[in-house]
Amino acid sequence: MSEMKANENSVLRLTDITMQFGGVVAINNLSLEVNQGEIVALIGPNGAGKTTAFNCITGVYEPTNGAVYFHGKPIAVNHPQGRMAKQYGGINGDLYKDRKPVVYTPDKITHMGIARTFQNIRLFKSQTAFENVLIGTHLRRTSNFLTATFRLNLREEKAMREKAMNLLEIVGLSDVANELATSLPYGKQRRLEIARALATDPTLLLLDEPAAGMNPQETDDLGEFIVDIKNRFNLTVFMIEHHMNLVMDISDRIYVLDFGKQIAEGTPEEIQKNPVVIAAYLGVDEE
Amino acid sequence: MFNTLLPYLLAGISVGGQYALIAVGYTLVYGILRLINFAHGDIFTAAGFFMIYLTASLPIGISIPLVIILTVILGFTVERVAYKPLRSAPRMSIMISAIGVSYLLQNLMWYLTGGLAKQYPVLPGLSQTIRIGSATTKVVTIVTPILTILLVFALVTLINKTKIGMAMRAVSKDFETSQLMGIKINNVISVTFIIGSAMAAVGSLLYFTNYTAVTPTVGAMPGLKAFVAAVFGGIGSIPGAMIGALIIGICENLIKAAGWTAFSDAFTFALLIVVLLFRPTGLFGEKVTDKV
Amino acid sequence: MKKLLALLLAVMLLVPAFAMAENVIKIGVFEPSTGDNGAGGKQEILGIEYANSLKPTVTVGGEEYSVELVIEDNQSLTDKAISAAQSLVSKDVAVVLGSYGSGVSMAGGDVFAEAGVPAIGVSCTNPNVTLLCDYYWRICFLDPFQGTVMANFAKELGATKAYVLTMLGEDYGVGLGKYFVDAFKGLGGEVVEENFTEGTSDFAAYINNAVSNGCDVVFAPCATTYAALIIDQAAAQGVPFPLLAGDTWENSAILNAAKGKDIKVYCSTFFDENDDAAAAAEFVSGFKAWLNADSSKMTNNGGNDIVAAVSALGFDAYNVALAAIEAAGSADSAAIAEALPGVTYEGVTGAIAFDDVGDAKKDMAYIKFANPETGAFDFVKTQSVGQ
Amino acid sequence: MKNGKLRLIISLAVVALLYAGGCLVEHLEGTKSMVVTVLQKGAVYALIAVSMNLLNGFTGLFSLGQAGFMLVGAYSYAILTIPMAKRAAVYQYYDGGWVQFTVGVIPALLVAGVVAALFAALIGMPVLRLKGDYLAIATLGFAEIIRAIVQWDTIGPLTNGSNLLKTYPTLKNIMPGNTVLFTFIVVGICIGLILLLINSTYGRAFKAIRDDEVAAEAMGINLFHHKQMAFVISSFFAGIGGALLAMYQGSLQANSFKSSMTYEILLIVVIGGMGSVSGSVLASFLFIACSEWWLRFLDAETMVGDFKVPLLAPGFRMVVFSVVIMVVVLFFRKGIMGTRELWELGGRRQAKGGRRIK
Repeated sequence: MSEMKANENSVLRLTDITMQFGGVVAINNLSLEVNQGEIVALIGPNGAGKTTAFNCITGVYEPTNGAVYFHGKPIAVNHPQGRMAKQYGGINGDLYKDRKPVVYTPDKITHMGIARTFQNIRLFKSQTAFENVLIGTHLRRTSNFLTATFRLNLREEKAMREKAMNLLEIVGLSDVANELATSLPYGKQRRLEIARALATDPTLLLLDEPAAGMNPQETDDLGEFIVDIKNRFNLTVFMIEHHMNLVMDISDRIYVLDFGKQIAEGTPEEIQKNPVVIAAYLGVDEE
Repeated sequence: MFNTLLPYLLAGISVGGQYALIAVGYTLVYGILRLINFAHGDIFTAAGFFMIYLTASLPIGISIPLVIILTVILGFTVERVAYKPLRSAPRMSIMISAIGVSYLLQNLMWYLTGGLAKQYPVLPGLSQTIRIGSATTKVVTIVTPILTILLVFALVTLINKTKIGMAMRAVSKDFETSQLMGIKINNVISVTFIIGSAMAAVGSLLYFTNYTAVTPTVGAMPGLKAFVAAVFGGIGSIPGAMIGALIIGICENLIKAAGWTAFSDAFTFALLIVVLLFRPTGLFGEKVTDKV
Repeated sequence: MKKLLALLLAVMLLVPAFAMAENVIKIGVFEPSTGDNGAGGKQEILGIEYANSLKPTVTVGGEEYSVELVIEDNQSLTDKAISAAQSLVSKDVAVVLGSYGSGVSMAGGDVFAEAGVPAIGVSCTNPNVTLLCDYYWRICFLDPFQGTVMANFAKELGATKAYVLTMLGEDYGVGLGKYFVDAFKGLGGEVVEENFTEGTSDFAAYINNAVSNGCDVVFAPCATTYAALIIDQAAAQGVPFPLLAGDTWENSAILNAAKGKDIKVYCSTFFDENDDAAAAAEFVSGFKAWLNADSSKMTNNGGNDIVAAVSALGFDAYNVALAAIEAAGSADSAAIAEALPGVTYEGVTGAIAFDDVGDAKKDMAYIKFANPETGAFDFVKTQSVGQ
Repeated sequence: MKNGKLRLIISLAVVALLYAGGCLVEHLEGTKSMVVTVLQKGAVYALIAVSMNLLNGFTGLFSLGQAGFMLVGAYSYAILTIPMAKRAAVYQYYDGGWVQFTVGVIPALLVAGVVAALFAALIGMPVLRLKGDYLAIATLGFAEIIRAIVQWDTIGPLTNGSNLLKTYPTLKNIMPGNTVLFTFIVVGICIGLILLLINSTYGRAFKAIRDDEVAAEAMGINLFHHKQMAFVISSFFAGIGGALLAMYQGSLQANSFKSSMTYEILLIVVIGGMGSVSGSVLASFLFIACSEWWLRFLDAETMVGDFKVPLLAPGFRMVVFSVVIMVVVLFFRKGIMGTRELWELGGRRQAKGGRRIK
């Protein structure tokens, strides 16, 4: 599957991704694709490997095997090496043998245009909401530390501040701009994380359980909000989510993961009807 | 060639054994609290002073157990006063507290002893000189490695076979979960400090028998080296700490033999940095993957 | 709370902390009473205190001033010495005595020079103490002299290959060691040099090196703390050759270390308590009586009443200072500094007169032997360079 | 915004007033006064503490290498500025040494910073990949290695081995009678630059790394690059601080730059508040004033009439001092200022937070 014809619209493509920690195979041979302008959801029971998949995409983890492409460009390629070659527990371990491993650090990947939020909110806790977003603009700077120290970048600094304020307004947090980020209520913290991610000028937004801990009303608002920013910033959205209503409402397609393996893929309607999913995932969840 | 190196080797093995006894305290505490107990070297020094003041009025046979008891009390108190209140604080705070305690102990000892070097008492049996091949040395040089191995063996048994040992292993694997499992964390930590301090007290008996001047800052360097030994051996591993300490003791003396005295201390740190960069888990440490 | 604190801070910074009583002249005593050289420093202070007890007043311009000693501990460390010197200067001392140890004297010298306070070096033997400081004078001999003396003496003992051991970072030892090496090589001897780092406590390997290199004398000028360990090790290894050192080794710590052991320890020093000159004899008997009258002084002297050379030097330094104050006819530092070069004084350690650099013209050292049986220093001989 | 500007003006005015006060004290009290000493040394330590705070407090890197970089700076300065005429005497064991030229004080100060920064860049490359306490112990180790190298006899002609360096221009040589002003100006410029950096986009990135490395990296902040930058800049100023310390002391010896010096500076930073520049400055002056001046009486055996005051003996000062420090470390963990600055005290709490963390 690795060298299939490139899909013009493909923003993110994972091929044969396996992530193994010691003897534990967290993801086994996962392949998926997210196309331009789509909202794609990744669902599955707890411990299915969803966040691990995000971490493989954003460079936090180096996948054990497989490749990740972003706009057709490989951003992670690996095959089992060294000690891992012996204890490799996934499949397709030899597909990428001849490929040169590609590794990027998370900041490089963010530079390319993938921004993310975190499942367990990771805001900068000593900073205000405004400063949190402002930090997100840092990576597109043109100033170096000298020009910044000597304030030769005033125009850029002003633009950064305007952009941050603007984003806060869009996510509806301009009134709490000077509040300490961690003092905000949960729902606002989640929105702040999204605003911060948007500040990095992404083309692909990864949302890790954006609705976790929200009440139904907030969840509904969030759905609208995600669609809204997707359109406004011309984004592609890939999200992990447990709230099925939200997932079914806004997703174009859904991937289902269980025990590290992809068990289904399709539109919300298809997934809802899929017996495998119902058995493995919904069934379990309902119990 | 061998004859010139022999005294250095002997000195290395003996000082290495003494470092090992200090290193046990570091490795245990780090294993459980993830804390570099900077005050450990000063507790070692304090044990030296206890001995000096006790033997001034008491026979050696009574002084030695008293020294160990007093050192244990000191180590225990330090933990309760300076580390326990910071259990939930960021790790940096605890480390700063450790540095503060070290500063306090050094200044306190300076004040109480008048800042002058004190002469360590002569321990019958240990202080005699003997000849080994072409080298002359003290009995303690021979006793140290044997005693060290015995104590380390006993400690490993304790940790592997007893209930408290099991608790210690559990706490070092996962602090929070073991707390949930009903392990009394504070007791385990106290036991850790007690064992570490007792080992340091024994180490000080051996160390100062060889090098008889005790000053308030004398423990700082051996303390740091022992920590390096613990890292080198793989932090958390007791046999590792011992082997690391022996290697460091021998290397540093061989460097002196090569005429690079000025770098004998620097070597230890260079070794530390090399180990941290290329094998952060040390010789015998277990590999840990970070969770994000 | 914080504002209060800030206010307090401001007030304390601005309030000058001195009060001057009338007709008191302060003499600063800049000595280590803790650290590596604490033992020697204490003995030097005792000599100064004894001199002060004999002559507690000085007449300046017809008026009698009482002399107050201001003692500051420089902890044998060059960085602490700067604080101690500043503390003395801020207490408005007219003249400073000290220190035992050259490094601290050199470090403090700059502070004294800056404040214009003359300092009289008591037993700091490194040439740079006076050479690099215009406000430092000195009443003892210098290391080039002392090093040469000991090299000559080593030669006389029949040594051909010397092992020189000094501590890194100690100006006194490193300097004296170099001069010894130069002189000993000049006499056709061979030299093996090594140094140890501060805090070293294991000298087994060093002594072993001396043996294995076939050296027949050890010269180890260093602080008494290390000296005791070196002697201990040398005795433990049963070295057949003598250990030599400079003035610091004339200390009861050395006697204790050597006592009852089969070891030959020699040192050079400034003074001998069995000197039969009248002034010296009077000083020795008076000082012993003074020590014996007070147990705490006895403790500071190392627990016995052996008169250390540095005590004698301290005694002389105090009297030189008084002579300078009298000669200046003023309690003012600047006047004293001006009068000092011209001062001559007949001290218990010999005649004292300064040369251009500010050093006393002394050309005789006493060589002593630490007798392991009696636990006392035996006078061996006096030695000059010319011999 | 207006409020901020007003506060800035007030702060600047206060700083100017403090400067004037400092100079005035020197003229009123004379150079002998302990106040002058405290002002000089306090200012030097303030710079060093702020430079350490930049690393430990603002970037969250627990580095214990400050004494090493100060040593490098101090030696660079001294080696370059010892007058030719005095070199033979200073390098008495090394035939006058290798360096046979001198440079001016200000260029030498800059070189001191640059050399320290170069060392930091070299050391940072391997060491900054380490985390937390491993970083601390590795930097501590490097500082010790630097000290050993400087004392190495083979490069004695450069560093004078383990012997004292002296006769280089000290504070009093540069602006006679205005030593405090000179120190304040140099330190003020340096701290000012650090403040500007901290409040720039780079400073925000440093704070982001401190707060959450994973999130910072996910925001596109190159961890290594920024840590290295903070490390090098901090060392640059530590080098200048070391050079100023040398100027203040008048003599210099590698032996005094031990890890205990780093610990003292760390404790100053903690007392002032990790992440507060003004806290570090305040704490430096307090620390120096206490240790050099106010608490000195604790070291003197004092008689009140015939009664000997108990406890007072050499060393007691440091005991009291370290007890106070432990109390701060244990019970006032945020130090004097927490993460706030002096000029924010009057402002709205949430402007900077610190207090509101649960």
